[in-house]
Amino acid sequence: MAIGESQLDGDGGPSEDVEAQFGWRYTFGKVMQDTTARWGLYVVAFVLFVSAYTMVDSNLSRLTFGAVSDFAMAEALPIFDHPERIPPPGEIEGNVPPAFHVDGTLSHPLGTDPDGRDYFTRIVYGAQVSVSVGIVSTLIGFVGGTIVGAVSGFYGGRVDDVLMRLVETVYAIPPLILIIVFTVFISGGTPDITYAIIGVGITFIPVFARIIRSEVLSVREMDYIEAAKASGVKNRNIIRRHVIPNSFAPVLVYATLQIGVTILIVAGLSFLGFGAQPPTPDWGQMLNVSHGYMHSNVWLSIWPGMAILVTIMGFNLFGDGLQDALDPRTND
Amino acid sequence: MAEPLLRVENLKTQFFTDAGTVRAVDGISFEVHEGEIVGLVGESGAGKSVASMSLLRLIESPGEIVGGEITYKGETIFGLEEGPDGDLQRRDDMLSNEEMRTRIRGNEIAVIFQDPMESLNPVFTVGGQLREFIELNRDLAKREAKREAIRMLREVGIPDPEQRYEEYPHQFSGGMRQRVLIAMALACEPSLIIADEPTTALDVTVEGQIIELVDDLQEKYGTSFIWVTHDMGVVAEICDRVNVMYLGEIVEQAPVDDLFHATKHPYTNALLNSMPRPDRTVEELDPIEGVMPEAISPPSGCRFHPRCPDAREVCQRVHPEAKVVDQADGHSHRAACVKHDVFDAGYDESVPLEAEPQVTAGTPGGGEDR
Amino acid sequence: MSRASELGSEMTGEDVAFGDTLVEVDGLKKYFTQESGLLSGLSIDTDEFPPISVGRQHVKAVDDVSFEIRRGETLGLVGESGCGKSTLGRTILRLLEPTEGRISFKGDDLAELDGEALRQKRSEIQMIFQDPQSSLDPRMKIGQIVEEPMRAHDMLDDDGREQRAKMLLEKVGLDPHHYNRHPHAFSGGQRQRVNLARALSVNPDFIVCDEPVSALDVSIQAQVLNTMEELQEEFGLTYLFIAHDLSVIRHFSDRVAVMYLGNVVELAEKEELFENPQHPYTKALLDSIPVPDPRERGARGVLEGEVPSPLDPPSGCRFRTRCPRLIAPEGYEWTDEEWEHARTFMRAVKRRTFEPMTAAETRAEFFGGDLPRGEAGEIVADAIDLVATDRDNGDDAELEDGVNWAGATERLLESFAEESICSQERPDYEIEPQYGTGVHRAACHLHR
Amino acid sequence: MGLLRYTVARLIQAIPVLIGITVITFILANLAPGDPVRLMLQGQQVDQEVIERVEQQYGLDRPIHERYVTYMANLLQGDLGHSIQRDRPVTDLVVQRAGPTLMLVVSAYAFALITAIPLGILAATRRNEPADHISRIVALLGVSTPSFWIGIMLILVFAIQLGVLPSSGLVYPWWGPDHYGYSGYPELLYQTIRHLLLPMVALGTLQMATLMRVERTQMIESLQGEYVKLARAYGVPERTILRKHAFQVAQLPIITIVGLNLSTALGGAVLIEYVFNINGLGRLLLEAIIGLDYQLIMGITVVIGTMFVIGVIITDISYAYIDPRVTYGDRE
Repeated sequence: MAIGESQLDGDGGPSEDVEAQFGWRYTFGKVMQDTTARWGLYVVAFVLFVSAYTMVDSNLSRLTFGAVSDFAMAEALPIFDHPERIPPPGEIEGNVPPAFHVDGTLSHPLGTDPDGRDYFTRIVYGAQVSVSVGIVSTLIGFVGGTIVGAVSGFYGGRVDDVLMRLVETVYAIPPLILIIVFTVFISGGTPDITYAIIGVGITFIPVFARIIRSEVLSVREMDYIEAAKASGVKNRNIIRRHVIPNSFAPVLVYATLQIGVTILIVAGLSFLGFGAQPPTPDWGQMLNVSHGYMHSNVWLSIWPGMAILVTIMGFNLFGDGLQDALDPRTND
Repeated sequence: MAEPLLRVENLKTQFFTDAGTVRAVDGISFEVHEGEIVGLVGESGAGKSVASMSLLRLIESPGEIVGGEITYKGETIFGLEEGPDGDLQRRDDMLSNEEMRTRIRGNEIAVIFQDPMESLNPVFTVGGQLREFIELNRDLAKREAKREAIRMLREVGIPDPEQRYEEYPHQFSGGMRQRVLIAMALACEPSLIIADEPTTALDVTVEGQIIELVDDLQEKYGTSFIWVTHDMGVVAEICDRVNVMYLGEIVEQAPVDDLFHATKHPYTNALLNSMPRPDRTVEELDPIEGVMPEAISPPSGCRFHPRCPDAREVCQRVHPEAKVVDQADGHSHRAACVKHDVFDAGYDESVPLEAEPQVTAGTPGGGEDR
Repeated sequence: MSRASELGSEMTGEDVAFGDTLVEVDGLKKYFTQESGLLSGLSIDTDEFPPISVGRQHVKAVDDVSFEIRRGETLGLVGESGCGKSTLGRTILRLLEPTEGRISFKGDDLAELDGEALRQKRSEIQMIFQDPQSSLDPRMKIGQIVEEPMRAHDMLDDDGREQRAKMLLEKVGLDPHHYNRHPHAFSGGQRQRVNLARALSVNPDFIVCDEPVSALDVSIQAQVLNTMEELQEEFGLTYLFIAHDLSVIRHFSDRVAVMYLGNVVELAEKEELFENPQHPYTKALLDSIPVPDPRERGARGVLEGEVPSPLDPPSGCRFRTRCPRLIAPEGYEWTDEEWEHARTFMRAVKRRTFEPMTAAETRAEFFGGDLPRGEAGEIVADAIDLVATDRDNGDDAELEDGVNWAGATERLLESFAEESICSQERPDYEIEPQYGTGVHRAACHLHR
Repeated sequence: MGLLRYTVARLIQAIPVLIGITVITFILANLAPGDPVRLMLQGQQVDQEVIERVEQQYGLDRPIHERYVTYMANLLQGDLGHSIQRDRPVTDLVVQRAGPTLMLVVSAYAFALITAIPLGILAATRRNEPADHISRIVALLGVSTPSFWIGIMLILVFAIQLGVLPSSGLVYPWWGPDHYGYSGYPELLYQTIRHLLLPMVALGTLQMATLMRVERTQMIESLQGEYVKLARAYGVPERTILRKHAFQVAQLPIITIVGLNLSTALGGAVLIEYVFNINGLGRLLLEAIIGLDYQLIMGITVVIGTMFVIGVIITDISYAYIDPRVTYGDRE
């Protein structure tokens, strides 16, 4: 958000600043006014916190996905670091039901998976994967899309034609299929979560490009752009001072919603076995494993799905709230 | 004088918003007689459109008619009475929503809206929409309704009406669409047509055509009109009697000639003086200072006093109701200004207010504390 | 930084004296390429890919316009929507690329300038926009908005700019303390004042005002117009004032140009144009405006039909298809009355404004029973037969209700309308003015 | 000009997109690092000679543009290449598997439309009332839940716990009752529906949620239209206004969304086919990817892309049918 802020205030600050009602603080206030958006923000903040915490606190999981021994993973979360809960080697019990079940135990609130790993810990760690995937891929799409979209929107003409034709074509192949094919091919047949992130990111570049282009085009139509041009402001400054700050907000909303979509797609990829690979605790991948235990342990299939649902819902609620807050029609 | 076609007494319509109650229409009274064109003129925000929609009881939430009485041909469109527990409640003889829909809207009182581009549904043919309204309001069978629709299209000067009947609104120019809307209004054979800024969106030559058309048709059909506009030129051109609105109130009510040539309210006067004229060169315009305040917090006393060149101290205190200040052609000339003797509010003795230079340079309009 | 010394001072006429030509537009054309409507609005917008080759058409928005603007005056440019007046304004400013023609400003041809040279030049020419909502960037403070043109031309330092911006805000009638407010806190009239301050910030000589007051209420309009007048005097400004409202034009302009369908049809000093209009379109415009005086009723729509498409404008005089004074074609012997009847009939047939009737009835309706004599009469008779209900027109597929509208239209237009001088030559005549001494140009063959 | 010309124009416009799809797929397939034949053989020890022979057989030794031209030439004759893995023409395989996928996608759409439109309208007319809140929550859950997880949950409840519906496979009515040993067509129909129900709901939920949101917003907007005001002022009954005046206009964006979302639905079909063991294009694709069967992967991608383009064209034409403004363009 600092981009917009610095655009506004970068001119040797006026002394008696009346609060910028179109600024970010105002937007934030409007988001907080809306109950659903506020809850969305809480959920997003919670998930972000959890994933950040697991990243920072565990020296074992620092080497990212899959490099961590799963037993150590169970140990990694301090609040559950009670000796009685850690099964000594050789006595691992798989498929323990959750705590509220008659056969459950409090030491494994959500039970254990077939390999005897604490399911709660794995779900918590799953946040790390989902959130990084969501944010990193969206960022790739966002940055790539901004470059393509801005170039296309500004220069118009032939460049625009070619780029948009390309975007359209990419649009015509369902994203999930394109991503699977892309991921498998770039990884040379051995898919991995890193390839999935890159694959999703690149596939969404056209989507972002399209959004940004149409935003840029609509801002370009505004009279104040023409006014700046008529005043002899250089093109570069028109882009920097007018176009970017004004087209940024809707794109930001879109990006927020897109994080949810990305998480959804990567979950699907992992579920099919083209994303995170075992033993990485990824929600989609966990669902893939649990698919084989549907008859014996129902719970294994429920928790990861719930986690995905809550996370995505958080981003969606927050995105919707942001959209309402930034909608000029509600600003009057 | 005969019983008027429409009588509006002390009508109040308010909008209940988060920021407070907006008194969009605040106690207006006027009459419309058979065969006359009554103007409702004012600047944007004066409440003239809300007033006209109130007549059909077509105010949408959060707006509501909260007081007054509207009588049309002896029937009560809106009326309140005091209930047994002292609360105001709707009178028994007030028309029900269903009666309003089937008996009043369209077939007794029709409307023409400002924006001919938006008023027609883009996905239906012009003829189909016209026919639907005719079928509904005149109990004609489909085929007859179609014949009538084509007849009306020709009547309002649409060339080749059989062909145009089958076309869609986007195939019509703005002026042609406004003609279609006029055809709709007339085809339902109402006694009263409310025209809400019908020529504002049109070019001047087209405006001229439309005014001429309405004038001819009005003569032919004898329909009464309420003509809502902000344009004094159009008022002078077409209206018989005029109501000037300012901030939810009618400040002056007079036959058209008197309004322009024996103006009794400083607002009307100031409005006329601030207008450049097409028929003679005005070297110096005399603008009204400041901007119209928001209807959410109107000024005390006379609502016009902060901008009024004639304002005196008394104007801040006394809120004038429009009173008869003159008679002309059998119609009374009312004005809501205490400088007239009938008000007897001590205007002459009162101290003139210092002209406040604030307003043009003044504080930006509202909305700061959001 | 040489301009810095001029802070707040009056313009010293650099090389153009007051009353001399500051801007000269010569043969200016602006054509737009029309995208085929066929392809617009598709969901996977393949909109620009040509399907089957559909020829691109040109919208002749401004077509061969010439006039000059003198230093210190206001030239009013008036016309109805779609006549090309805004396009003309933007083309003069070089916000649009001219298709052809010259725009000379202080001796430079703006149409030839490009890139940095053009950008530099922009400090001398500014613009004020119609829409007070979209002409100010909602994310900027009004101080920044007013300073922006100065920054673009490296005028003054930060402090100096702020000082000048505050000075200008005061000049246009705003409180300089509102320097840090955002535009949405201001009303429409106040925003137009910010627009004015922005335009003035670089001390321009020439300002194009595109409908600056048409979005405002009458009482606010007068305030803004008065301010603009004061500023013109104080800063020695030259205005090109574009508007559709003839009353505002009459009040504000010194000279007036009337536009119709991409052409200037009449140009004269204000008093002369309003009191002695010589082009039938100008007359029609003036007759149509409702006068705010009930004792002067009679504002009427004297024009028939609608403005033709600028894709394919009429030849010769652009106004001829609607002109109430279309000149009779040579080669026939008419009385004035006969020609008037024939003209009315021709247009009624073309627009199909009447219901078909028998030949005798048609004759009575349009000609009072007597057809013109000679060849003209024969043509009229032919046409009447084609649209008569009691004549057998054969089984032509084009017929509607058994009446050959198309055939009759073609017959009449070919024989009469296209034979008139109005459709053959483009008019441009100079007229002796009755009011004042300025040049009066009218593009109408009645003055040949 | 009429609908026909519009249709033709639209079909012609689709050609570059279709060509684009083949180009992208072709590039993707050649993006894989290393030697495709070796990858395909997955580390099996094979003589260099054999590899060269295989390469020659598939033309892999020729430059990429030459191979593309050959591929296109074959494609135009309906030949999508040859599946190495299965040693069968790709066209045969694709045609055989397209039926189930189409059946699934079409029924999911039908389900989505039938539920979303009435619910959306209900929400729009009862704005901020309980019905509105409930439908908004349903919509939010719908866009936030992974479709494959919905599938898993449905199987858990209806197949495993309640045992009322089958958990895998589809019945294809075109094979006739005898193939399945059913008593006749009524039973065939009954079984078809029984098998289709769960996957249909799983795949359709996301579409339903999206459409419901759009329907609600569009109806609200349409009901505020000036033409609705006019109809009210002329005494048109509220019911007619809702069903005719407001509804028709509100459907326009729905049609567009239906077309564009086909891409999500086709992608989602891959997941749903996997969860429910349906032998459609999606599963074929997964199998092809695991076996790195290039020609088959390309063939499926091209076919799915084409399905999407055809779907969009169909929706565009129906849009043009309802909205006269689209085909307008040549009057006067």
